Amino acid sequence: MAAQVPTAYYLVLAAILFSIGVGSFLIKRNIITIFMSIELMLNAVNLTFVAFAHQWHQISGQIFVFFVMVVAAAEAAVGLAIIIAIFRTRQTLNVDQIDLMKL
Amino acid sequence: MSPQTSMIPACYLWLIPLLPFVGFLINGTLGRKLPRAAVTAVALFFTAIPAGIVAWLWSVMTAANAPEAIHAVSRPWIAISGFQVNFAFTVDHLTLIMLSVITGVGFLIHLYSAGYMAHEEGYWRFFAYLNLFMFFMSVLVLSSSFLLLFVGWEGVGLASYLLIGFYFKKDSAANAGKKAFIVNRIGDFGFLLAMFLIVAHFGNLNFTDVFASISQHPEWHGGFLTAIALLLVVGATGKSAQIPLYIWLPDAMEGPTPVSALIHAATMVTAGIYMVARCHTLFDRSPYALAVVAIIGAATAIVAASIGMVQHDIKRVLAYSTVSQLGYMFLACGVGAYAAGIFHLLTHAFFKALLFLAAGSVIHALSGEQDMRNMGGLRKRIPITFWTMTSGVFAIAGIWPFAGFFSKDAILYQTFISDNPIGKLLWLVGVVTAGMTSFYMFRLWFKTFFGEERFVEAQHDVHGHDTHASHDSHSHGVHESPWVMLLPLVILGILSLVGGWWHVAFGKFLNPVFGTAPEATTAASHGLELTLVAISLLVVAIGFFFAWLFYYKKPGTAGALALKVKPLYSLVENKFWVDEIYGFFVTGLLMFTRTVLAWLVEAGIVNGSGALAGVTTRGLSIVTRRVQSGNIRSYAGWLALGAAAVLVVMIFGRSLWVH
Amino acid sequence: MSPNIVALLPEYILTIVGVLIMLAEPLLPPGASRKPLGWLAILGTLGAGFASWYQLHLGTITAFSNSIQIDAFSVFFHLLISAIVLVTLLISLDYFEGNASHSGEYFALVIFSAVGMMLMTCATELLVIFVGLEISSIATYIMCGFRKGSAAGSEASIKYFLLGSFATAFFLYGIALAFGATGSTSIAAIAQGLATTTTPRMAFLALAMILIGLGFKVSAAPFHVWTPDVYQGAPSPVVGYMSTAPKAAAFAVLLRITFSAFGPMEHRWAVLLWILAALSMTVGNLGALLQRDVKRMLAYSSIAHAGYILVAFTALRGDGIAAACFYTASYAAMQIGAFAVITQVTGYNEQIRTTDDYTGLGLRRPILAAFLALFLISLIGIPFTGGFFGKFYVFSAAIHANHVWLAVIGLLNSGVACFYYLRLLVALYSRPVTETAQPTEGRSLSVPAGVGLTLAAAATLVLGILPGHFLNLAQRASASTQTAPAPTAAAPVVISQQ
Amino acid sequence: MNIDHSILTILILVPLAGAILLALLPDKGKLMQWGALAVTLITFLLTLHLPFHYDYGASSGTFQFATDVPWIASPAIRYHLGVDGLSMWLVVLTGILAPLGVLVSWRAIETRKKTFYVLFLLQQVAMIGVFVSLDLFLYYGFWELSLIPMTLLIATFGRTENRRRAAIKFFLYAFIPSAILLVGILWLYARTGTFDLPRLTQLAAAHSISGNSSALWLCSLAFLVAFAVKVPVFPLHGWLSDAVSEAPTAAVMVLAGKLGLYSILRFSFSIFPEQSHRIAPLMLALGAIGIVYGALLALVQKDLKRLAAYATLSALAFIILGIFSFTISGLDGGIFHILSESLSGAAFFMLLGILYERYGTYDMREYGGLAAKLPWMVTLFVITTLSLVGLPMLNGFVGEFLILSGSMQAVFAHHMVWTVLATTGVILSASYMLWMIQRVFYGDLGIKPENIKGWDLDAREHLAMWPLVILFLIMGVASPIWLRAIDAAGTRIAATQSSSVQPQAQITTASASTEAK
Amino acid sequence: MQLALFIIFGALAVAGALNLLLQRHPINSALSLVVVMMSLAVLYWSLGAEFLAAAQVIVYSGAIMVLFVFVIMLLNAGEEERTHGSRAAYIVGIPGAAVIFCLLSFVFLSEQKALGLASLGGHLNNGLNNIAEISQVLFTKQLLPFEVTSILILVAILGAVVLARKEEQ
Repeated sequence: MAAQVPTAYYLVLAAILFSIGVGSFLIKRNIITIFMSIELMLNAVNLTFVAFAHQWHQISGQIFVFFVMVVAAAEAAVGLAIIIAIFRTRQTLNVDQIDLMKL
Repeated sequence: MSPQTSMIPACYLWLIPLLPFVGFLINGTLGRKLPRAAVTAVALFFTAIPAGIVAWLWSVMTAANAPEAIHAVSRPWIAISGFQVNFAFTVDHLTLIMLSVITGVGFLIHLYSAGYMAHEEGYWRFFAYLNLFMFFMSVLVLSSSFLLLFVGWEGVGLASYLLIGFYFKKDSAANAGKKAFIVNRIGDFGFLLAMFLIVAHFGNLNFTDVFASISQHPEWHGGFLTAIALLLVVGATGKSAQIPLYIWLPDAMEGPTPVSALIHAATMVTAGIYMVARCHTLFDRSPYALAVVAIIGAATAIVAASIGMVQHDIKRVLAYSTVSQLGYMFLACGVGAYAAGIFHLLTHAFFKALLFLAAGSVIHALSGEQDMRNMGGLRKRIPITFWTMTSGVFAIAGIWPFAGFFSKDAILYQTFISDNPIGKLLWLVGVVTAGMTSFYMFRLWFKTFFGEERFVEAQHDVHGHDTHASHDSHSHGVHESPWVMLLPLVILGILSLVGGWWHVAFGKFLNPVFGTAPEATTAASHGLELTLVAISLLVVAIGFFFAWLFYYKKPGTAGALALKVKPLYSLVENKFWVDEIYGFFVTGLLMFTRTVLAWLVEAGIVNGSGALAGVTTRGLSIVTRRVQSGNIRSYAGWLALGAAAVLVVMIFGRSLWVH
Repeated sequence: MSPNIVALLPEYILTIVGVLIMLAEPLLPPGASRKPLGWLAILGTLGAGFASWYQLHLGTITAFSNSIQIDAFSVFFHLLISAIVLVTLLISLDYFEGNASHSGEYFALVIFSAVGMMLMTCATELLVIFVGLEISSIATYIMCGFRKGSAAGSEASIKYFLLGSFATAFFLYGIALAFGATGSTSIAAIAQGLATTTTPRMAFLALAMILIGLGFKVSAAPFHVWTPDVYQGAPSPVVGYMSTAPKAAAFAVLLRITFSAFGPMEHRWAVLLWILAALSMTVGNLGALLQRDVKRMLAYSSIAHAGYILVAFTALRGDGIAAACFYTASYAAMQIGAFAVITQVTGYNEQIRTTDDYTGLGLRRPILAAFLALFLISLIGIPFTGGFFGKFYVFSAAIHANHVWLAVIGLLNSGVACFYYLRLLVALYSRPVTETAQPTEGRSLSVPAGVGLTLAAAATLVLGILPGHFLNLAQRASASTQTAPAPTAAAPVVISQQ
Repeated sequence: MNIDHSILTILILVPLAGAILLALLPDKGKLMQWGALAVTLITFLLTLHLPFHYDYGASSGTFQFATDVPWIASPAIRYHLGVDGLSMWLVVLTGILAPLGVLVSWRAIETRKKTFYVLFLLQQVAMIGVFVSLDLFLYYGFWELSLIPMTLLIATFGRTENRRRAAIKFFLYAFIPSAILLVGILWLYARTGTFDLPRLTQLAAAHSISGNSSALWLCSLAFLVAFAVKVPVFPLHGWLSDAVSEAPTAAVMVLAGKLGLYSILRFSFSIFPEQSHRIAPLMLALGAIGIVYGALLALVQKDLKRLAAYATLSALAFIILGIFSFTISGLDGGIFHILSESLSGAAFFMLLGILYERYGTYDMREYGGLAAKLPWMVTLFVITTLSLVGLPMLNGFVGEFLILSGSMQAVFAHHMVWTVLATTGVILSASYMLWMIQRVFYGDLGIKPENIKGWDLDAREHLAMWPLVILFLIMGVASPIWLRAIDAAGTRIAATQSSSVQPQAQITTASASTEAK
Repeated sequence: MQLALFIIFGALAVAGALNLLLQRHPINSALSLVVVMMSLAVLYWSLGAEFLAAAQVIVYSGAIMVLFVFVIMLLNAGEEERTHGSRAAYIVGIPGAAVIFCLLSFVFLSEQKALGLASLGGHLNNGLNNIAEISQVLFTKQLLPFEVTSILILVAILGAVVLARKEEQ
């Protein structure tokens, strides 16, 4: 077999992706993109799961990922519906302009 | 107490104060509805009976193998573990004298008032108050404990407050009443502290117990006894209008004249002297306190007399003379001549009451005129008043054989021979005062009854103090008073003539109370006494001469003289500006502190602290709300930060653990 | 019956009812009232309630290969949640009348979200918890946006959705790490795995991440930021619901995870929760202090109350769980009650917002005002109301664990809190400032709403006057969560002389 | 069962039932007034059961009419009621003030009568509860409960626009310290596992509450501060003048004093003997200062209500001075003075309220010369003020005298200074009271009396006032009726306190004891 | 081999993520997200999760991303304008994210030893292939979640219907 990779690396990679997800949630203005960054974070988590599943030789980790995908799909459906609804009322997708309620 | 003492009279003691109180209740509640006659009847009846009881007590007490004192004790008034005060009365010879003054003179003045106040609105109120006064005054002298004495003490203050402020519509009257009460309260402040000290040291307030335990400990000298004594003196100066608290008495003349006669001449103001005499056991242990008493007395006597010399208001002259006479009594107590002091108290009650009533009669005749400059030549217009007044004037001036002569003389003599280091000086002061007294009294006499008539015939009613409500009977010129007013005058006139004649017996009579100390000395040096008498009589004569010169022989000289020594004169005329000085210091200081408190402490600290807390919270709250910018990304930012913080605490948080 | 059926009886009932509603919805003519569906939902809730009551007497059951555990604890929360749902349905029966055409779905969503929450409370398998959490969350996301006409509604919905899924990602990451640290996702297994884990730090991370995710759900500072906006924008009955039921469920999960799964690591997370509690109480009250908008004010106050509940976590296991359970229940009672009143006062087009609008309510609508007054008094924590006993138990538990200063902070906070509650309370009973500013008010109190209010009020009072019986339930719940031989929670506070 | 065991419960329940009943009845006509009057009168008559069946011979420290049943198993909260010499008369006092309050509000409260009387009755429930409950928790319950009705009364029926602020101020001032008090209570429970006062007292006597003295010290402070604010004691009185000047007469009659002072006597003293004794010198000082301070501020007030507020502050400071002297005389006097001050203060506020009903202002500058118009009014006014300034033969004097002489016997440093300072209060109180009387009743007619025709007291008002006046007299001349029971309580406290007496104490106490007969 | 895959596709994933971050037009971001997912699929495969790799491609990039793109088209969202609504996001958020990352990687690397190595394909408990194993567990041990998911999806549908439907006024 070729050179093996420490599981930790996968985890770090996941961490990187997760943090980038957080970062882009903070930086992006477009609601849809923000939503995408959430998906990115979920994917990072999935990678973590898979890595651990591999390490523990436990299938349940992969099962979890499977469920996460389902949930993500459901969230996507609802989320995008909500986004459409807000676009109807506000005619904008820029989060900076969605701050009616404050203080 | 032994059964023999608690025989029949004991239960009658209660009636002496309670009957006037009943009178007060009746007149106070129903009075407004009752006809004047009924009011008068009630008032007189409920003061006559006690007088009768007192007379009968005399017979009991002076009888052979009579008890030294009659005690009456009733249920406790205040009772807690380790301290108890009963309603308890005691009558000994001292009390007996006081009682007779109060009930006797009191009754006469009631009688007088029936005529004098006849046309006042609030007639019922007047008599209700008067009865209330009788109640408290008799409690004062009857009580057998400091606390009960204090009850009367405060009560008479209240009565005088109410009576001085009788014409409450007049601000001057209301002010005078207030002033009297508050100044008296200053005195009570001392009295209270004295009582607290007594309780703290004796655990008891009964005269008998306290004085007994003092005599049990001959080693006690000065120390806390002095403290107690001095505090009592403070109380006495308040009630008996001595320096420095005499200022209220002249203003008290705002009240109706009978009130001035009863309360501010005969009875209430002598309470201080009575109290000092009552506590002689205590004072004898504290020479220092006694000296203070003597000095205060002498000073008051001369100061008041000097002010009295230049007053124009007839009642004020009498007021200052009262203060001055009270000074005599204080002096007497101060030199340990309690008997003499009490004797002077008695005679003074007679002639000063007489003088006030006569003055009242004059004022009554002149429809409320009080300024002597607008009087004169009344001799023929109101003869009876004149003659009685004359007797009073002679008495107070101390002319033989009038009552005043004997009592004042006794005081001066006792002062002279007292072992007080400055006894001689005090005596001198006393003598000079005697001269002044005779001067201003005769001044009054001449200005009022002699010379040309300076008053205006009152065709329409003149508004003065006592004639607040116009009464028709007055709208026809100067006239003699009705008999109800004259009768007391006559009786008192006679009394102030003969009242002094039993001075020898008097000392003995009080021996059971004061012990026999003074007697020996009097017996010893009779010659000295005579010389002193001669001196004082001479001084009196001088006083009379000047009065005659200034106000009868060639009037106006007084004015000229006054102009010569303008500053001195104005100083005296303005009563040494004492009121102003007090006003400045006391009131000013009070005003200052309370304003400072109101602004600095109340607004600043008390409310400020609360406000500060409020403001701080508000600020924090505003900061908190700043986070809620409403922007999703900011929220996410806070979430991220929070998450980071949580992670940090979780990984490195061990050191934070504070279990 | 097989445990698989008994164990999930309430969930089954609710699910069936929910599906029925979904099916019936399209059959009803568009204009017709959807009330019948509401009544159906209410029936279902009652059924679920009775089912869980029945479960109470079965002792501990496990089902679905140990991914479900029915014990007093989960039953406690089942009952609580079904009660909340019941009140919610009662007060929102006619909320949408003549306004929104699709109240049918609303009822279905309430029911389904309840299913999700119930699953959360009885799950011992993180996967089930996660799915349940998602069900309830997604349902609430939608319900927030139910007043589609209003910009505020949709904004609340998007905010809640985005931040919610953001937090979910953290929660998920936590689970992943827990799995990584212990090789399992079931609570019991995690508890064992932690004992032997070779990667303790990762376990800490896992717990931290889970706390973040759940902290968001219970809106504990510093994860509270979403709360005011969402509560302000969402429809009142929904707020009443989402500020109680999901919190209760989340707290249940939090209790299970902290005390059961990560029990061995208490020394680690207790301090963290100490801080979170203090922070939440303070932030919540300070935020509400100057708040004029009533719903927003109550939102802040709910943050503070989350803080009070978190105080219980710092206490010893026995006291802590019981106290937390009790407080959650009493909080639910008064909070949903308050929002029930608000629903009735403001109606669908929530014109009445600020304290000034509520001024003089005592004159215009005395009954509603009286109810609101009661709930406010309970929120302040005046004795003989549930709020007081809740605080009392929580803080006595904390003090028993020697967290005196936390108690001081908390009670000072309740002092600050009474300021804004009181301002509203006083406003209710004082004359209106200006008669002009009287916007249109909601319809008069309907019977079902009245019943709902009465239930909430009764609960508040009973919890305040005779808490004994209910407290026993809470203590049974707390006792039933004991896995490892831990100090029994029979007596919340044991006498310790020192 | 024997009524003695249920009387206290009944006392709590009757007003409560009354409140509920009134809440259900329609608010029309004079129904509310009559209803409230009936309820309060019944309550009052029931309270009279206590003094008549009280066992005066019972050993001090035992509680009578006791009820003691478990309420909540864990935490061990018991429904434990009982009274002793300290609280019995306070209950009766609460009983008698209530009907008077109703009478005086008869016409004053025109709108929203129902709200008013319901809250009023609830207030009474809370106060009676405070006085009779012996379980710390139960006590705390009533203590907090007493805040709400009062706050609402002030906020709803306050006089000016300032009412809301005053109400909230009052509430915060009272609530925040009692939050800390709760911490203290819980801490005690965590240490001892009981809320039962007698039990705690025993533990305290045995020094077995907690070894941690500093914690105990803090706990005692938590108690004391909470109570002191409620009293209020001198620097903590920020809420008083606002609340008093806003609150309606019936409420202000029971606003200050009783609850806090009772709590100090009952709880601080019996649970924290040493600590209370250690802090006593400070409290003595605060008391004395408070007397003078209140009096001086009363002198500057233009508003009658505010004057009354500061007068109250001063009077309450007297009581603080007395009870913290830890002498029998001081304690008895203090307790007695609680009663008499409440009565006199109540009468004073009632008269002010009656005056306000007629002329619609509390501003002294607008009054004057009323004595001629309202003779009865002025009579009652003078009597009341005299009882407030402590004229002998009226109720005020007994308390003041005992307090001051007690403070003179105290064994603390500088106590003499404070006594002297406090005694000046006698002068000051007289000055501001007489000043007020003159301002309002003497001199020429003021603005208001000229324009508005005020009528003298009517039958109802006479009915409300005279009982008090008569009571003043009885309390003034027959104080033993009350002191008999109070003395038992006072001596007990004094005994527990004298555990740690400084050496210099012996002189005075010894002499006092030996000379006493 | 393993290492090579990790390096290449890990880098690709990171690059994609960064691109998602940097691109201003939503479409580009979406496409770069697809890249991330694809590369993750490869990594899954390399970790022996064949099924997930497939699912990743089909469900995520196949379904979900298409949905995204569809919505983007529907709302024809253009370039996002760089508004400055939030300072907090930069001041507190970015540092927060950085701290999170640092902590995570610190922990992972510090516990690297305990975590062991990953080898290509991986070898699960019994010789069965990945899909069989998953399905087995899914329908026995994890039956409940699997069923509950249906409710989740039901809710999602409901929500989509409710929200997307126009309000008929």
